[in-house]
Amino acid sequence: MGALRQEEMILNVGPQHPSTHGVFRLVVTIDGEQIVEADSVVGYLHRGTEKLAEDLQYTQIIPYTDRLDYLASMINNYALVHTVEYAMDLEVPARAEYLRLIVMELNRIGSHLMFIGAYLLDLGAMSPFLYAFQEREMIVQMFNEICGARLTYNYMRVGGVKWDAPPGWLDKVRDFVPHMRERFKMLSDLVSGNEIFLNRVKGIGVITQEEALNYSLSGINLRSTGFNFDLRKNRPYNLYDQFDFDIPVGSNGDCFDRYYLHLREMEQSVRIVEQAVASIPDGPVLGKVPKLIRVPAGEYYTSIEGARGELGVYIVSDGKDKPYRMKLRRPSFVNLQILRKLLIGQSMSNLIAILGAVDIVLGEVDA
Amino acid sequence: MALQPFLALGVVLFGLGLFGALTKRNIIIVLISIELMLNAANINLVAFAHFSQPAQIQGQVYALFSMAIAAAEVAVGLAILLAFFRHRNSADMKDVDLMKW
Amino acid sequence: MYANSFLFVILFLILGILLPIATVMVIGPILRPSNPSAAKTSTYESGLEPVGDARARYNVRYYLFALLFVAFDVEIVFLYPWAVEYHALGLYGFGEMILFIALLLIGLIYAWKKKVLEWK
Amino acid sequence: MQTHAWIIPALPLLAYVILLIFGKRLRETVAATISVLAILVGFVLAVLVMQEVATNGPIVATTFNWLSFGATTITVGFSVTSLNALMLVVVTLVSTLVLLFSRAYMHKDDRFVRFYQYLNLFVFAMLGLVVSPNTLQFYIFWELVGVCSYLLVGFWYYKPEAAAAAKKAFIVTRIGDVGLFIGIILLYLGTGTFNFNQMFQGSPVSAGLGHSAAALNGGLAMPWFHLHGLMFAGWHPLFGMSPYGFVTLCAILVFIGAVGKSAQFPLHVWLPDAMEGPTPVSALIHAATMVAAGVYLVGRMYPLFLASSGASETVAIIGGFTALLAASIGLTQRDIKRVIAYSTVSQLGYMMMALGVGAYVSGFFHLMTHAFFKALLFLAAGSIIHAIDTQDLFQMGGLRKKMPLTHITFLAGALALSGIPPFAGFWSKDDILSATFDSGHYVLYAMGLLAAFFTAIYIFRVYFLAFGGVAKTEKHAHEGGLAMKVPLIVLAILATLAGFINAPFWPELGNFLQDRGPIGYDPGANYPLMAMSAIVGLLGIWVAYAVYSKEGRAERMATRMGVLYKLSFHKWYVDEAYQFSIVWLVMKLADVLNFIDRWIVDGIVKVIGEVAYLGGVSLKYSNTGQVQTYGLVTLVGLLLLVAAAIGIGGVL
Amino acid sequence: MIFGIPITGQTITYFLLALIIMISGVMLMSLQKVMHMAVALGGVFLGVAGIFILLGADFLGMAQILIYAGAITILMVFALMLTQRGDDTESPPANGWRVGGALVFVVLLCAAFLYVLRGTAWPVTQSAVDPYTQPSVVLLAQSIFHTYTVPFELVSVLLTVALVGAVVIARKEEE
Amino acid sequence: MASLWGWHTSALTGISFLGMIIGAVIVLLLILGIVSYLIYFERKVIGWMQGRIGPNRVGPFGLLQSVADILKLLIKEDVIPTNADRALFLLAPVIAFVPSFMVLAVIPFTATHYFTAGLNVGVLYYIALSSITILGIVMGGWASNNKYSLLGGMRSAAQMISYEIPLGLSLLGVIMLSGSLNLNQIVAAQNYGHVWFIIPQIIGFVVFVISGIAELNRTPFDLPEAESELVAGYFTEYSGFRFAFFMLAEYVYVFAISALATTMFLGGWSGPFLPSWLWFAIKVSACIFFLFWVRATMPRIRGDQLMGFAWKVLIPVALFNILLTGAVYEIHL
Repeated sequence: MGALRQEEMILNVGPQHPSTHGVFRLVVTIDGEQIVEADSVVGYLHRGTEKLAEDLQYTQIIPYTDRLDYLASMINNYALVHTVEYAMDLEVPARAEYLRLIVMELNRIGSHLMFIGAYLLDLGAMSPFLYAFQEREMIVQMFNEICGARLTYNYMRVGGVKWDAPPGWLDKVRDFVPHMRERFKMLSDLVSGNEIFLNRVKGIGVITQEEALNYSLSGINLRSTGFNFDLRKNRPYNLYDQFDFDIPVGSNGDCFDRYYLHLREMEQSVRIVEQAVASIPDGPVLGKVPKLIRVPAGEYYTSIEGARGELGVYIVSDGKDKPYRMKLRRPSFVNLQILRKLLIGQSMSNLIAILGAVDIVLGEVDA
Repeated sequence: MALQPFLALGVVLFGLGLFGALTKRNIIIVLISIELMLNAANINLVAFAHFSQPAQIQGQVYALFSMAIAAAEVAVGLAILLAFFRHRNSADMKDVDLMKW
Repeated sequence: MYANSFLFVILFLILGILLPIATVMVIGPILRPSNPSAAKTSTYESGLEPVGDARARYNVRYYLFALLFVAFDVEIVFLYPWAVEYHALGLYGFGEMILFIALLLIGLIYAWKKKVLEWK
Repeated sequence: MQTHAWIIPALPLLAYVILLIFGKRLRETVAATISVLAILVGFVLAVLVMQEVATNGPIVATTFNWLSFGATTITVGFSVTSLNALMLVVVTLVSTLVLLFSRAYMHKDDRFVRFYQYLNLFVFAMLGLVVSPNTLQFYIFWELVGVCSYLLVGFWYYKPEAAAAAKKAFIVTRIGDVGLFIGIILLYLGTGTFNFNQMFQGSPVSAGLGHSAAALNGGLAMPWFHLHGLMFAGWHPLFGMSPYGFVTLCAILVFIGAVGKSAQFPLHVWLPDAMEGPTPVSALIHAATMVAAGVYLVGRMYPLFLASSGASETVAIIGGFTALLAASIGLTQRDIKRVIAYSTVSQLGYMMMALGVGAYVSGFFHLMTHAFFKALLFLAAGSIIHAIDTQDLFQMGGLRKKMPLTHITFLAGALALSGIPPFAGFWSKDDILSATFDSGHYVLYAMGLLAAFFTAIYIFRVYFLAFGGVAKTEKHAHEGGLAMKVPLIVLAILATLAGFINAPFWPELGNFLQDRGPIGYDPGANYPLMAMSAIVGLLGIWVAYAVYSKEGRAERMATRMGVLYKLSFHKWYVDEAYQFSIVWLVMKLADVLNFIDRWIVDGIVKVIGEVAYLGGVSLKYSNTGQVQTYGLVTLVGLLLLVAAAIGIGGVL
Repeated sequence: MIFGIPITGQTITYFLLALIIMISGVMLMSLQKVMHMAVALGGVFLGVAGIFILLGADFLGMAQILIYAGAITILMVFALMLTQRGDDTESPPANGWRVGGALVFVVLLCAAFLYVLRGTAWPVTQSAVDPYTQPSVVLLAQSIFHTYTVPFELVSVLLTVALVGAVVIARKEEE
Repeated sequence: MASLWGWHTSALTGISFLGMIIGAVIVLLLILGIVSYLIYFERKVIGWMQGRIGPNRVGPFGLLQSVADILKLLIKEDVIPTNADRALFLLAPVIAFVPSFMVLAVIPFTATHYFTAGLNVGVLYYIALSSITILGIVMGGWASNNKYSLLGGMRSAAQMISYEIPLGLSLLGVIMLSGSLNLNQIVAAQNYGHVWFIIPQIIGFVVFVISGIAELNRTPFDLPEAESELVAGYFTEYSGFRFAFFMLAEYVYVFAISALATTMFLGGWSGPFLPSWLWFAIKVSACIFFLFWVRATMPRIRGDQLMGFAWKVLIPVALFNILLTGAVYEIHL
């Protein structure tokens, strides 16, 4: 008679699969269309950033951070320089802080736009992806003007930023704000009310607040459960305490909330940018920093609100110009851990909705 | 054309189906074979309908009903097979030797 | 001639079969290279060696939908002549069909209640 | 309206189906309302049908083909004749009232809904029987009526008497049914048809029965009879009998069926026992449905009886004898329902007698009036039983004050039954007696008159025992609810007034039933005879008053009568006679057969069985359960058959 | 005229269809993989549909395609997928004598039928291609909905019962 | 020329048989051209809707893009996976394609039915033939021996069989109104009645459109090919021209279902002033454009919702439509 066959089937989703946004491998065991086990395998994009950093001077590490969350490189840059500045207790010029804030929030918008586009694409809608890309293109173009790169910016430096904004750049940003507001409305009209979309995301992949905390989620994944936690407010850095903005929170912790928070958060970012552009002072963009940066011996950790959650940098220094050990808290990696819990018992089509909404970037996961 | 060739075709198809029903191991194939036999009968019905003088539609009507019955038969037959398979983990005629399982 | 219509249909059938044969089997081999390798001809599974056989047993749900389909297909076959002749059948035919549909709907509702229509 | 007459039987069927589907989930009121409404609507339709028949005449039967074999096509359908129309009205009217009455009578019975199911089915069967256009369909409904009576009589099956009575009713009527069935088959062989229409086509009286409009015009085109010469169309010597003999045979066989159903001597024994059923059932069986079916059968087949004087004489004599016999038994029974039951037997005897002497109209007139007053009497009796919970006459008494409505209505029924002018029974019974006298059956007339005298005595015996005197039980008697009262009142009115529909000075019913020409005798008004029967009735009442209004006189009377009393009280020992003759014989025969069956037949069978068993044991091991192997063996068998068929050159 | 058979479009079509049916049928009986058999089954059904059309029953032919080639084949395939094991080839027969016996007897039976077929005097008709004055759909409808009302309703009863029964049987495990 | 197209009215002769062949070949060539430019059209339309340009490199306005694509597919290596069931793998695209082409035989393209087989069972012919494609798809999925393919094939089949029922039922109203299954006569009935059946049969039309899109496996019902889940569904393992035939079948169906919608609901080739074929082309283009438009707009519906939608919503609605049509017909006449 032969061995009894299970009705279950093991299916590799990834590493080469259209919906994993990179080289992420998910080994799912399905019974019919129902997932009974989901095992995520990471590391296909591992470059050993943390190890490499031990042999690099601090300024040299900055380009490597670009490649973590490659959708929000500015924020990654800032996380590193912020820790170093904190360790060295450096004063950063005001204009530099303003510029940093503007590019970070713009980058957040770009990243979220990318999320919305890609998420909708996962769910089978083509057009929102391309619409989202139009604005993202504008942002990328502005970054290109300010730092000469479209993806890996390498813009920030310990003690400031590399270049001042070119002439007219700030006006562009100023003009961008009302334009962006208009587009929010359009995106909202196009997607948020679509019955098919709502059916696919409402009530799917629900995370409870308790689970979120137990899994130490952060960012939108945490806030979607109704837990108001945002480092920009809770542990202000940069100039965030000087601006007026809200932290939108969800209530159901489902995929729709996560989608919707991305949209709402962009609106807040636009608000911050608007205020920052209006009040940006003149002055130098790089403070007085020694040529060779040496962090005093000791352990330092700071974290900021990245595009996907709490992005922390932990530096152990022995006082040399290179970190003795550097550790990155990558929000995508942490957030990913709840995936198995969310997936089990779901259907294959929900897999995509859930995986997409957890919003990971493989560069950050694998580091 | 005459009636006989069609009837002959029916006989051959019936024979094929009968052979399959008697020898095949897989229950599904046995069901398929029974379908062949039903089809053979349908050919005859339609052929008679066509060649009777004057042409009668009744043969076609019967063939249509026979199709409906075949559909019901297959549906239930396969359902029974599934139940059988679930209990015995086999779809082999050889294992169908009890009235109850 | 009515029978000629079917001949026309048969022509379509022949052309429909000829086209793939002509392109894939005649023109194709002339134009395209053929150097298969183990890597090329391996089964795609997101870049990995497949785990287990693809031809696993499937959920019974597929079968149940096919079952419903067969029943309703037969219904369609009976509905079409009815619709064609409806203008002549009148109220009697209407009643007949209501009964017919109602009975099948019972089956559908049964399946509905039994949650056959839920695709988990 | 006539073309929609099929709706009338369909309605109770519909009610039956509804009750069947919803069963116990229905509340009592709902079930009763559905049933009563269904039949009430049927009654309204029946009245419309009757009115239309009265104005336009009946239609030809509407039939659909059911089965075809050979040249014969069996049809189903319905037909409306004036007789049918009358029956429809009577049946639906009485049934409506009885069903309404049952609402109160059966209240809180565990199987209330079931009871209504049966009632509906019963009414359906009866109505279906009435509208049947052919003998076969008639027979089907006839049997259905029998089944329903079985179910209803045995409704309280946990009472052993009820179960026995149900069985008895079923088996005794079955004896008659066998006769009827043979008769139907013989008639089919003789005439080649089951249809009433065609069967009596060309019969001089068929037109009057509304069998066929064509027959009226075509006259003797396809004569079944040659005038009175009795020739079958397409007759071929059958059983070596003369046509007259054949017709007589058929008529007698048909009559046997009627005897069974209508409880005529000697098959009358089931009816009084059927009292074990709930009283509304008794009312229904006695008044409108089951027993009337026998009379209706004779009426429907009337050309047959007219064609054979021998058969009609038989009918008349059996009827007359039954009337007298049953009346005499009724004199002494202690059970109120039993008295009324014997009264029914007796009155049915009258009807049969009327039909036998050729008084077609009188017979059905009496059927109608009897339906009303008999239903009334039963329902009144039911009311009494419902109130004081006993059926024994000698336990009753003094109910006049306690149940005034029941008293009044019962009195109306009793007067009608006794034939006191101007109550309904007077006109119809007098009609019958006159017809008997006029047709020269003087002995029968005398028996009828004597029976009428007895009738008055026994019914007023009941009246005085129940309503007169003082109460003998502690029970607090009281009137039933509205559902009980309404039927009583309606029926009382009918029992009082219905007779005028065929009074000598206003023979509406006669005209209606004979709208296609006269059938049999229709005696004119014979005032001396009318006076005679009225006097006899009054005399009977006086006797009853004299004997039963005072305590003790009855016992003295009984002892004085001696043997006669015993005979009457023991129902002329008919049951016992059956017990000692037929039953004994059958038992002995059964013993013999039992022996043969057990030792000879069974012995052979057992030997064969053993052989087969041993064969089976030895073959068991070839049964692997492999269906395909079986299929292959079957195929071989088929092949052999086909080869054999080819060998003998085809099987068709 | 070949072998006494006139060569007309009809006869050619007949022979082609008969060929398709027989080849598919024989393949059905001889193929190893069950799924291949399902495809061969489709071939038989389509061929029979062609025969129907040749016999002037075009509606029936379409119904044959829809119900048999479309629905029932799919149902079979689904059932195969539900019960398959491994590559799912048809196992060799359980006992050889049965196959041989079946072959012999089936051939004999067919021979007997064909013998009867030859020996019977069938009504000789040279029917036109269009035997019906109206489209066969209309004739069918008139026949079904007037004469065969009760069988027609029974079809729906049958389907409902089959549906319910099959659902009950097939779903048992999930409760 | 009359005798060339004489096969409709008279017995077959050599010349009319030639006409028949010419007609069929014309339809084939036409359909190949149409499908090529359908894809181009789709890319352009969706491009415009998404603020892109669409293909514009090969030839003027990118018009030769499809030609380039076809050539590319033609010269691509024919890869047959080792684990695949070779026979069925080769057969499946043919099984899927042939019916898609055959259904066109009954579509009345013009007022003169040169290219149309006026079958008396035309509508049923369409439905019956198109159901065979399902078999091809399942076979393709099964033969590939790939999990995505098999899952896609099964899903595809389940979806197509589910939506075939409402598709068939939605056409019943039209058949009741026209009293014929012959597509020519259905067009004639709309001409004669001066009303397109979309007006009395609006419910049927809506059901038809929805189930038609589902039958096509197009957005928002494109689950079987949901690239985010199942990569490419049942034709994951297919490449080169075998893949092309699956694609071809799909796009021929896009054309065919639009043609069917035009014929059944939009008055077919009828219309004033312009030649009939042009009217037909215009209406079909409008239908096709609508399909593209939907694709550019909608996200994908989920599997359970999809199946439930067919059985719980569309079929009851379609049945209701039949009863409504019947009742209105009874009252009206």
